[in-house]
Amino acid sequence: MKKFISVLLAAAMTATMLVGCSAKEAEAPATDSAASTEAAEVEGAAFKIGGCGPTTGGAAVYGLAVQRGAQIAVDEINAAGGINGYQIAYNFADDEHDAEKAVNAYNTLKDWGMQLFMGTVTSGPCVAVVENTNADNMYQITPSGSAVDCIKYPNAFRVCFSDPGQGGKSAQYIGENGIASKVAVIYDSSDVYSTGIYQSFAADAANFGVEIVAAEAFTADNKTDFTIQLQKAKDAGAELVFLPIYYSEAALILSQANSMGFAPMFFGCDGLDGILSVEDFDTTLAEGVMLLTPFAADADDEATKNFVAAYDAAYGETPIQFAADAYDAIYIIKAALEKAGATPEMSASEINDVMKAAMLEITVDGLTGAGMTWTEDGEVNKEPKAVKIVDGAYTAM
Amino acid sequence: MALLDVKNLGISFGGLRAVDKFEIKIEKGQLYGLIGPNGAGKTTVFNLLTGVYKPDDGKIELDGKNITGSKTIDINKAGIARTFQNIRLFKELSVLDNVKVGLHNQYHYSTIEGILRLPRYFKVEKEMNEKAMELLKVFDLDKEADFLASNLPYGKQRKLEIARALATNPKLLLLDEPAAGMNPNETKELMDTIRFVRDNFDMTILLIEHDMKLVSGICEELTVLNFGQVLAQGKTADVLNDPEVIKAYLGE
Amino acid sequence: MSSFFSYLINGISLGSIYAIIALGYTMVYGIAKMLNFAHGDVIMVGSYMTFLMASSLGLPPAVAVLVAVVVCTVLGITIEKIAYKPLRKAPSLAVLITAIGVSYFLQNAALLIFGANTKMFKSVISLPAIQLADGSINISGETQVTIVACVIIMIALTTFIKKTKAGQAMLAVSEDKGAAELMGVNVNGTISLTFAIGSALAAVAGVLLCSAYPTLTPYTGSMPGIKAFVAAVFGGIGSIPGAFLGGILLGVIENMSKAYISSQLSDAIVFSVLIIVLLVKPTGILGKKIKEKV
Amino acid sequence: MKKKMNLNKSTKSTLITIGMVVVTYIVMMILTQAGALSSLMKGLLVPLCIYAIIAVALNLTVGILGELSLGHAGFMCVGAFSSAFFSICFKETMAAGPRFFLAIVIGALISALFGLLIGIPVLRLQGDYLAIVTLAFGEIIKNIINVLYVGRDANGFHFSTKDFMSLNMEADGKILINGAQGITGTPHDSNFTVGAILLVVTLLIVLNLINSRSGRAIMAIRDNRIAAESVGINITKYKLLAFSISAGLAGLAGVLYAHNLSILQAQPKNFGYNMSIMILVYVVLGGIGNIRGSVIASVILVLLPELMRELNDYRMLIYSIVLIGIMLFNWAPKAKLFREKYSLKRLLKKDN
Repeated sequence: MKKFISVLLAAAMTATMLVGCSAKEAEAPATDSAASTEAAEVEGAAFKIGGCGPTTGGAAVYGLAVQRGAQIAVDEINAAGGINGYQIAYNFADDEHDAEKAVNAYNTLKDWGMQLFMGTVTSGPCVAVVENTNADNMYQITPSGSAVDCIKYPNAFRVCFSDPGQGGKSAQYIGENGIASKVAVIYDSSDVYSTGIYQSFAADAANFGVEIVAAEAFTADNKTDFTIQLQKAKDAGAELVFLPIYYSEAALILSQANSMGFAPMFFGCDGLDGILSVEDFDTTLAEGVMLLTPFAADADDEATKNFVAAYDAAYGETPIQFAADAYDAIYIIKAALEKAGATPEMSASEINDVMKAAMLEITVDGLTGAGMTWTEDGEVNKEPKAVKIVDGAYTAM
Repeated sequence: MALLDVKNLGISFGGLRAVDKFEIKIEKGQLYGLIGPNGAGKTTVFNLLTGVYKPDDGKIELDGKNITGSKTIDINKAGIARTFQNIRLFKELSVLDNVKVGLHNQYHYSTIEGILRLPRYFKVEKEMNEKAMELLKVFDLDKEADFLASNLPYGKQRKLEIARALATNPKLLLLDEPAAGMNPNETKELMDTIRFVRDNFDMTILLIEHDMKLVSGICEELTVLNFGQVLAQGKTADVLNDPEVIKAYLGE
Repeated sequence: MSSFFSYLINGISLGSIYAIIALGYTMVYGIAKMLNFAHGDVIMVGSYMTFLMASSLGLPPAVAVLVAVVVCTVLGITIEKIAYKPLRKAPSLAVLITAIGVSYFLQNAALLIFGANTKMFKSVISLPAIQLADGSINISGETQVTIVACVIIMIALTTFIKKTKAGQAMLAVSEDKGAAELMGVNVNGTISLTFAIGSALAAVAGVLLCSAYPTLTPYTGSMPGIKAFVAAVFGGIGSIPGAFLGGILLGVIENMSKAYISSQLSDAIVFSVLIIVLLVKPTGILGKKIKEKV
Repeated sequence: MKKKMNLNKSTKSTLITIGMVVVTYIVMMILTQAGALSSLMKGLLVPLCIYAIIAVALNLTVGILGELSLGHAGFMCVGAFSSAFFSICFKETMAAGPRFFLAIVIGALISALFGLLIGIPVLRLQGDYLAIVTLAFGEIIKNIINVLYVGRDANGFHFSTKDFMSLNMEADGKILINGAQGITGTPHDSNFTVGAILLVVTLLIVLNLINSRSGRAIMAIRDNRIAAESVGINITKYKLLAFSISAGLAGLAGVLYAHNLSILQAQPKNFGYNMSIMILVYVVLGGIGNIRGSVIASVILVLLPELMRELNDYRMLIYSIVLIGIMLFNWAPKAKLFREKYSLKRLLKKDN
């Protein structure tokens, strides 16, 4: 009996909370990042764009960046008159960086009436969701899902580089520019992005005269102490350490390398972007770090400056590359919708059919690349910029 | 030949010799008492007989079969069942199921048959239920068959333990303080039940007890244990009048 | 050879942090007989407090650490009062689930308050590194302080329990709550005190953890928390020297397996060693053998 | 008379539990046909079956066997990976129906085997020590799968624990398990019908086991190990039996999971100790040893965070508060008094 009551209680609590929540929603839209509520404000016909990514859990930093970066683009576009004269309704759902939750989030967005899907943020969930978008014939553009399979269907496109693209390009860059010949790699063996880049890097390294002297891994459960990996890289005589990982671990690696007196060159990919904006990070540690990235938050161009300023004003933070990818994703959707002359009255499936063609025709100048174009496989054509951190700022190489 | 023949049994815990040179012979059908002051090692003897502890030395024979150092379940299968001083029932199981667990090795069907509910399951379960109810009736527990064991009053819990032990179809039944915590009426009733069990189940019983009324009332022979050693052994009346025994009990 | 010493010292340093966290785990377990899964998240709170005080408000490190310790102590006592105390007679699994609830609560509250972005923790330790063997072995200030702090805490705690009345009360409660109460020990007070000490230790561990490995997110505490829990079991849960030994061993084994076997499989190796130890000594290295009375 | 009632009582309870699932299934199917079900609910139907199955499986260990396991996500992981591996190997060469059937059998059997192998050394431990060792096993399994690379080319299978380059495959080789990137392209064979059938099978296995000779032996061990031994119950045998059945059923849930998503990765989120703990939460909230409760609690707790999506950032925070609240309501003495005072039973009685 007692158990039964507790179960009832749980159900009742759920119910009250839902009621309480919708009541609150009716009174006043929540502030800040409660994007879904803002969606309700849009009057009349609007393109419903759904986004999806982790806003809680260990990968929340990437999901939140995408959610916010896209929000800024949406606000700008709406303020400037919308797309084809229609406003954008934007809703973002949490997937907790989990494939199953991502499918749930996608379904929630579908129930909301989503017509275009911007997501997901991380690779694993993206590979799962692309099956659903393909089955539903829903247009999908992922800002940052870099695994090859993320966009294996014709309805899916991406803003960022693919993992093999980055790994290969890094090896090529290091080799062709004669930066180093003995390279150590430290990567996250439990992460899709990191292993993806590492594998393509390792596969291509020999072709460019780069020798991998040490390949050391860490895992999501074991990423506090990197002294062993660094020590081994040091003992192997590595001139350069390649870090196909995200910046928060990289920040740790740099500071630990420094405290153990190991000073090789460091080279990373787009995941490293954001390292300079880590709060309280001693940027001298990152001096000389090279990375291939399409976006730099302190670039001088007008668009980046405006974006960074708007982001900082809204969220009090410097945007990372994920935010820029998402910002671009919304503008790419805008360009394609305009090219296709789509209207919100069209169904998601109809929109997808015209978008697939339009995507191949558009050229977009975004924060993460100029003159971006797309091929039928959904990959973006843009050049990675190699930047070097000099005096605490990204400098083009 | 004695049903239970124990020779020179001993065990030490750390430096303490808990039981030393313990000897006992129980004939088939006997009602035998094991008494002694607190801490004399009575329960330790039970634990040695049932394989909870392995003896350091000595020999235990049941019905001519050497069971020294055997595992508890093998000793149970060989024919010794017991109850516990601090009642150890299967509290979350029904009274009926407690007895049916006791019947575990008497009735067989495989786990697969049970899960698939093959005909043998129904047949054997029916037999088990009948047998268990029969046993419960002996102890006047049949009306409480569906109760949870933990919901029984104390006296009935003790009886259920005996019923469960009997369900394993033992040759020798060890009762550890069966009357502990019972009022005189309940004790008297228990004495009748023990006699009834002995007579109707053709049982040999060895019991530990502090209640002298019960001991002198039903036990035919006694062994008195003091500081882990046998102090006296023999006919109940003789032993109880032994001045050594009286001294041990009065603490002189 | 010099790399071996580097690995060893880093292992001991990491192990010392595990040990300090494990001490909190083990004390709470010994006295409240509960696995406080939220312990790791108290560490995170301690780190954020230090971060806030030192980086945002610019207070001197010592003050920042002090504030963190006070906040965590209060937090620990509050959690105990609200979430655990009403469940003292409930089955241990119910308390375990509540602890998990508290853990989720702290993580998600931190996520809302501090945001998901990684914060770079400025080390509160300004000791110079020691160079040995012509500079091939480098012992950072953080490593020195961590190891020393761990030893001091361990000694202080043992002395506290052996020499003070409150410590003796703790021992009594851990042995037998009912009997201790009959003997006039304030059981509720003692349990609160245990949580207070455990949480204060968690704050210290948080500061040391983030000084040595200076990134901070709302999930910073959870993995070290679990590792420390493993360490506590490893050494024999409920035993203070056991937690110390377990923590150090765990850190060393983790680093050695990373260094000499496989950096990918080091978690698997650490856990395998744990399993082997428990199979040989079912109550951990220094755990008391519990014999069931028949 | 009495004994007949006893048999009937347990059979009746089993039938109610099964009936509940069947009715829910029928209602959901009607709603789906009528198009009245939201995409979210449709998408959740299979996960609901998955979590109900694994909650029932864990309850067999925690509630019936009485041992705390914090590694059941590990068994789910084994079932998921072994069956997904089978399915991608035979993706082209077998029809979906028999392939999925075999995948289910393989997934369940292999994880049962893991349960047996792990159980042999581990079940000697007790209480929290057993819990931590199962947690360790779950983490080991996850860690090993994350470094496992398997590929196939004309020469057969290739294995490596380093990276996929070390597989040394021919150019035509296809990678099957790609370390942390896991298995992609698993056929989408799971659907609500299969899920519901497997849930019913799971319930039948567990409930019939409980009400059988072996089940009684298992519960006797839980209630009093020493007494169980004294009446001749083979402790090791029945502990292993319960543990491996429980592991096998967890593997079953894993099979459903693997064939419901096109990507399978062993992440902390889905197969780590956090998931094991989550399942434990379902079991404890549903009532330890209460099989029907596990099903209901898992359904509610899986739905809860999904239905709270509108709360955005506060979702998980509120979820945690609800969790603590329910535990306090269930067990705190004051709440108990309150409940007794205002319990449904009492209120109903008053009305009568």
